[in-house]
Amino acid sequence: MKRYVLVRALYSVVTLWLLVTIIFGLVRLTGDPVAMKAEAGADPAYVAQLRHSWGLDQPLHRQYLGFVSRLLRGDFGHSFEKSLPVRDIYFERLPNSLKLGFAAFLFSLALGVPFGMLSALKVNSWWDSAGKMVALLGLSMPGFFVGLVLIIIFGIQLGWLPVLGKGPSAVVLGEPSTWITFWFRDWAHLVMPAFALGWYFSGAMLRITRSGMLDVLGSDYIKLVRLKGVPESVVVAKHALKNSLIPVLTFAGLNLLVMVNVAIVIEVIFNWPGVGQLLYDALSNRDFPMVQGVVLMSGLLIVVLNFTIDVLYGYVDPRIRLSR
Amino acid sequence: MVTLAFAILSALTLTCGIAWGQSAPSQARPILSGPLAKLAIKDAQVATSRGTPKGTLNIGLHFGIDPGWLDPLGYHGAALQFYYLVHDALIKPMPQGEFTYSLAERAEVSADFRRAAFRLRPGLRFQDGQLLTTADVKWTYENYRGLNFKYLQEKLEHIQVVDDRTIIFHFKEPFLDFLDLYNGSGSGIGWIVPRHYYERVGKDGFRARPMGAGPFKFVSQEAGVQVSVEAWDQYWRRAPGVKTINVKAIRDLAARMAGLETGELDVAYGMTGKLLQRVMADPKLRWNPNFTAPWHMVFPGYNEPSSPFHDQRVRQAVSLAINRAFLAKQETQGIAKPWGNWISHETRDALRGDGTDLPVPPYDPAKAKQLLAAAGYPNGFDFDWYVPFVPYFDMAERILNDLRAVGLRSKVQMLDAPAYMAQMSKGRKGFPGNRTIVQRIDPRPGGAKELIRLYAVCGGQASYICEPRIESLWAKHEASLDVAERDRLSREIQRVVIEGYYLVPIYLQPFVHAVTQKVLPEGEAVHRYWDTQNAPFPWPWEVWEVKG
Amino acid sequence: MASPLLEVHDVQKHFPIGGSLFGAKRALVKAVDGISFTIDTGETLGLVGESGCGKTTTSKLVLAAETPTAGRIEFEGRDVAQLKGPQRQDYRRKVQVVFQDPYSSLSPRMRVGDIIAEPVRAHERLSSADVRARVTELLELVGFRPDVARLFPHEFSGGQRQRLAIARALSTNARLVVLDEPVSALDVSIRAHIIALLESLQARLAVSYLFIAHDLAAVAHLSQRTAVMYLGKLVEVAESLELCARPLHPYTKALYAASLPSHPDEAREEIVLAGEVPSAIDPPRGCHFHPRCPFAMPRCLEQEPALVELSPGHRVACHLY
Amino acid sequence: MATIPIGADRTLAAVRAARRGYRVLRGLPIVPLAILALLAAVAVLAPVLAPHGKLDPVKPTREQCLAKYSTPDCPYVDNAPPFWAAGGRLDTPLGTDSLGRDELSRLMHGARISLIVALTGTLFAGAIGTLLGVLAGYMGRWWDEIIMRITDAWLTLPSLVFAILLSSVREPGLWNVVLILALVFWSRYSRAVRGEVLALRERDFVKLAEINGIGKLTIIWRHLIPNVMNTVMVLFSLQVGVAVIIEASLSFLGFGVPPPEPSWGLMMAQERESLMEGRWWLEVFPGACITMLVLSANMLGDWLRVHLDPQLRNR
Repeated sequence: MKRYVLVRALYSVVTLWLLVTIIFGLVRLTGDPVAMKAEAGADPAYVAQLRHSWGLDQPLHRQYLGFVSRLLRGDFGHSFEKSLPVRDIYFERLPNSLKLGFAAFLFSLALGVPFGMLSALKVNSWWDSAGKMVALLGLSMPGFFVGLVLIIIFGIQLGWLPVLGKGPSAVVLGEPSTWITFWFRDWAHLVMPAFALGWYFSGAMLRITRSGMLDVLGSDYIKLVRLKGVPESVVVAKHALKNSLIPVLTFAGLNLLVMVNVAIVIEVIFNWPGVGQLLYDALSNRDFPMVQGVVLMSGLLIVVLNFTIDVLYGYVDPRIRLSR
Repeated sequence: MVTLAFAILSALTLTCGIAWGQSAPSQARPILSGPLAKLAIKDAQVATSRGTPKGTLNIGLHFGIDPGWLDPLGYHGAALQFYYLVHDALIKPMPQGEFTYSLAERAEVSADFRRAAFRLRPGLRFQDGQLLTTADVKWTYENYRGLNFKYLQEKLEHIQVVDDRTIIFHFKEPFLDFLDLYNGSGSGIGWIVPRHYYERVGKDGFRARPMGAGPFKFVSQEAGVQVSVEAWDQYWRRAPGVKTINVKAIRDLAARMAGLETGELDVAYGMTGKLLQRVMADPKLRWNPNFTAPWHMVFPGYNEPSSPFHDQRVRQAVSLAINRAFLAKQETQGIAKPWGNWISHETRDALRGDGTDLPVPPYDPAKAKQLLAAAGYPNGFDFDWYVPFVPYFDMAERILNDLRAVGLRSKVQMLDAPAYMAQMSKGRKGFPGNRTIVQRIDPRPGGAKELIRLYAVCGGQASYICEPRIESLWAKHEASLDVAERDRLSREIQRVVIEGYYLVPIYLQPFVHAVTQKVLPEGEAVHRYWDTQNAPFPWPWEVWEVKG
Repeated sequence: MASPLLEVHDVQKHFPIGGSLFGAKRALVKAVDGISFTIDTGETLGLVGESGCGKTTTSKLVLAAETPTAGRIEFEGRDVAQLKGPQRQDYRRKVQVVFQDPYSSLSPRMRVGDIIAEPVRAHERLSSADVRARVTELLELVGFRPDVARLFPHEFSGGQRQRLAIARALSTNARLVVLDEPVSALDVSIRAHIIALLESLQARLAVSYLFIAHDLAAVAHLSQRTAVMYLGKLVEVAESLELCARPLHPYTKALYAASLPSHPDEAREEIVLAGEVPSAIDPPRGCHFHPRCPFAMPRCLEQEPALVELSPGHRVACHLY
Repeated sequence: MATIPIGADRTLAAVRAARRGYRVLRGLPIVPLAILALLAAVAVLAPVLAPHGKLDPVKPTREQCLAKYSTPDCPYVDNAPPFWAAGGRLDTPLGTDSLGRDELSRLMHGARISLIVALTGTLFAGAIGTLLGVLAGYMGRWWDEIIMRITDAWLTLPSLVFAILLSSVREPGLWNVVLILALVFWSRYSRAVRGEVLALRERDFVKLAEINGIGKLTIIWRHLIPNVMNTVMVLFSLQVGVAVIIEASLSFLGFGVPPPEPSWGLMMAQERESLMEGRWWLEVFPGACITMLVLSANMLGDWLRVHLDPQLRNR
């Protein structure tokens, strides 16, 4: 087991290193950020000074080594566009993304789990088809389309919901009380983006719930419970649901991260100041350190999560340990 | 525009109780010995009654906000408006003129342009209560690392601090542009940074929580999203009218529109384009065209004889083919003004392109076809790309439609902003081949000569024009110490550029902003906030008022 | 008879296992631990043993799918390990194999004709018409109509597939075919068909077989000689009839007891094996069979018996003799 | 040796095949297939079917000009509504956009772009991913380690982020979007295919080919690739939908197909503000087209998944 964990850890490190290298290379292919900041007609001395202060005048391998060694010390560098340390900006935005992701996750649960249960209980029925349709529709409508329509209907025509960003409450790093109030305030701002994002994921939720339920309902254990004369509603509510929710919940952590990562379009549409919008801004400005930082942080989260899942599965199922 | 500004300001003087700064004895006392250059610096208005700040103003911008914009030492030519919130300069552009006294009460430049002197107002303080002295002015100059810093350092011989209020800059050679760079718009060096605070918190700390001598105290910011400031009622000129200002970055036009309609925003910028009609139709909104600069087209490869654009008749045909009136109608609901120069009417020394100095370019596709035929292209030709300024892609397509009608066919090359900027800054190499048209706009401070230096001479950073006639005129301009002769030469160059069709102007771009009813004063008088010449964004901020 | 077609000289094959990512290898599996046998042209050698005894490794060694750790395999007088380039290709052409599972040995996405022709195309430069003619010939040889060449394997039953596999094995005029339990996965009724087919093909083509099985009875029909394998070693080699009539090694006797007697009247010493095959990672000292042998003596615990020839062609490794 | 009467077997087989064929036909997802066929036909025949050009504004009549601009002559009439609304006309049945171009014609040409980009992009991704997956699974050792580590790193990059990143490397263009999709999505295939190949490698027919001295490349080409095609097909059909959305999102964010080409996502981005002005048709029609295409691709993918790959059924 120790060896297995070690090997998995080594793989994760290699993956991260590759990720770092890919990002570093790709970002540098996207063009010259100095030209963006200095505009036409900037005086050459200033441009040179900017280039120097951003470390872009060094040969590529020096930039790379410097980048990696700073990373190892937890330093992501300074944003070109936002003039502050990347880490500070990222952690300022992360709570916003998590809030949106979490709300969207709740939406996807609220939509996916009941429909998933219904379609598992009544396979090939009208409910089954309707549920599948709702889920597939969520998967098939581009997020910006859903977002735009929502804004027009609920924001402009009906005027029920605010359309701009997350509202005034924000997490202030020095003040822990704001961390709590942040989660409970300005929920009206959250409704539309969370719905638009959550709908997309409800399809996956529905599928997992449905197949989990089907597996459990078909198991000997449930047959036994039924034989014992337990009423069907209790079978479903207490035994089947409980067991089939395990995969849904294990899936949840990953899903939440994926949501944080795919939310770019939604965040742009709703002007939600999350990590996605930050990345979009950074990309549109060739803000190398910011792009590197955000992508690496999201990659790091996924790698760590994958590692954890691998190790947990390794504990649960010894065969996996031997297979690789 | 200028006369209008004065009319409104005189009205203000009566209604709001703001008095024109009167010449005090100390202000008249000279600093430098010997003959002085004639300077056109306007006096500051200082409020007689200070008033109390109230209400909140929410402003929607169409771009992300860089915390670095609150640090004048790293100025790079964008978002000057933010300095007006937290910081103050010795002299700076104000509604009454491009050069207006602010922290300084007197400025002098010797006639040989080798010395410049300033005297500060008495009793100036930073927002933390510390005194603002000439030591801060000197320190700011020495530690400035933004645009043109090298130029400013190389010209400088030494800084002489006479006393806490008096400072003299000595230059190695005549420095004619000094005030253009020191007035707060050409560089950040004129904006005074508190040395004691900056040294204590460091660069990052200062950018995260800036502090200065301006009318508003920094409260909080979310990098790229929002900046909040609060009135500092100790500001020397007056107490700000608004208690709190939130500046928000909202890139999406529809979102800004929605923000105005739902009341989440009080002012929004860049309301040009598809939603302009809605802005105009909304009785709750007031809007203003706020013309910034003319659109123009350049022909990067025209200098090569093989280029079809080498022929002046072809370039003229391009100009004739554009239906400017219809374009203005489609793009801007008809408010854009077709214009005959590539330099804005608000720029110093500029030729007006509305028929007074230069004619409004006519629309004549038949003549365009004739010219093309005469140039050897009876059936027109395909050119490689049409590269529009980001993100005005619709406009580019409309212009291409016009060009296609006379036989000039091409595709839009849609670059994103950084790519476009990068190509522009590479000069001719940025647009390889010789069959490309680039569409550009540049509202730039510093007078017409800055735009000539940039766009019309061989060495210009973004210039595709290299004509011996212009070169010789420009050389004379650079050599001259006579301001009037310089102006004359600048105007002559503009005429050569336009009459040779080296640049084809289109129309003056309306950079429309919209204001809700919450912003005072009621009615159209609200536009007085934008009276500052050549500035797309309004300043100063302390004069703004909103309904509480 | 001239020199044998295949000679296996004291061949060993050891696999390292449990090596950590960084550390040294910890243990060896001695899958094949010094065996020798020969196969003549047109002859069938049966190789019998329980699963895990090293039969499959032996077949892989013969097929040159593995290289021996020690010892030598000679084919037509040449060391197989030394074969290079065209000679090695020639060996691959002349030595073919039929696997146990007919459902796994035919690629489901290839047409029968292509499956059979694959070795031909790989080894011989023939025009496509010649290839087709060869396929037709082979299909007829194993009892199909030529037009089945267009079909896919899933349209055939297990027995039919095994015949296709045989056709494929014979497609390049193989001299030796390794039959790796070719009938154990089939219904009993089909087995006889296949065995008969193999027999007739051998008669017609003078091909040699190495017939591997875990069941003595299956082997006895086809093979002239039979070798019995236990934990990587040969314990008894004899003419099939001789072995049948007079099994000497206790293990061979036990195997006979496990399979059906070939003549119901025949009375024989019955040995029932106890326990499992010991691990090849850590085989017992002395005679590998001693923990399960009813006749084990103290000597068996200490000393490994050598394979000695008791009568002409009948060799056995047991301290009893 | 008796010849088994395979002839009789084959007549039976023909009947069986016919029955099976009928069952398959009945079980086919008719609706998504019909929609996809329709879109494909429109895409192929767009230049013939489209009533107007994709780039040029529709030439207006005198009356239209008078009605809109009060002049007898105008270059085009923009923002005309669909034919059933007031001011619409049958000539431009779905209205015109803000540049006076016919919405229907642009949608038709847009189908072309969406299908070309999504299909070729996914195809290239599938080809690269399958090849690398097979190499990793079959060649093993360093091949496996290197390819799979790269795949893992690739998979940690969220697809849209990655696509945007790639698109800022090169100037936008149709084939660049294809390239981007290929570069983003190959890792999905290589992971799945590798697993499949690991299992296949242990199958006898692969071992047999190896023993027969068949070259590695031939084994990969003749034995492995055909046998992983089921998995690849299922993945392909599911990825096409994702590719359409990514293409639309890229175009919407301004990183995709450049104007004036009528990509659906771009059309929506360009007319984003029109929705607010009540010109819903400029936003809803392209949106509906995207949704329809992706929905039918997803439905087809689901169906394929159930029918081709029982292992994937519950995922």
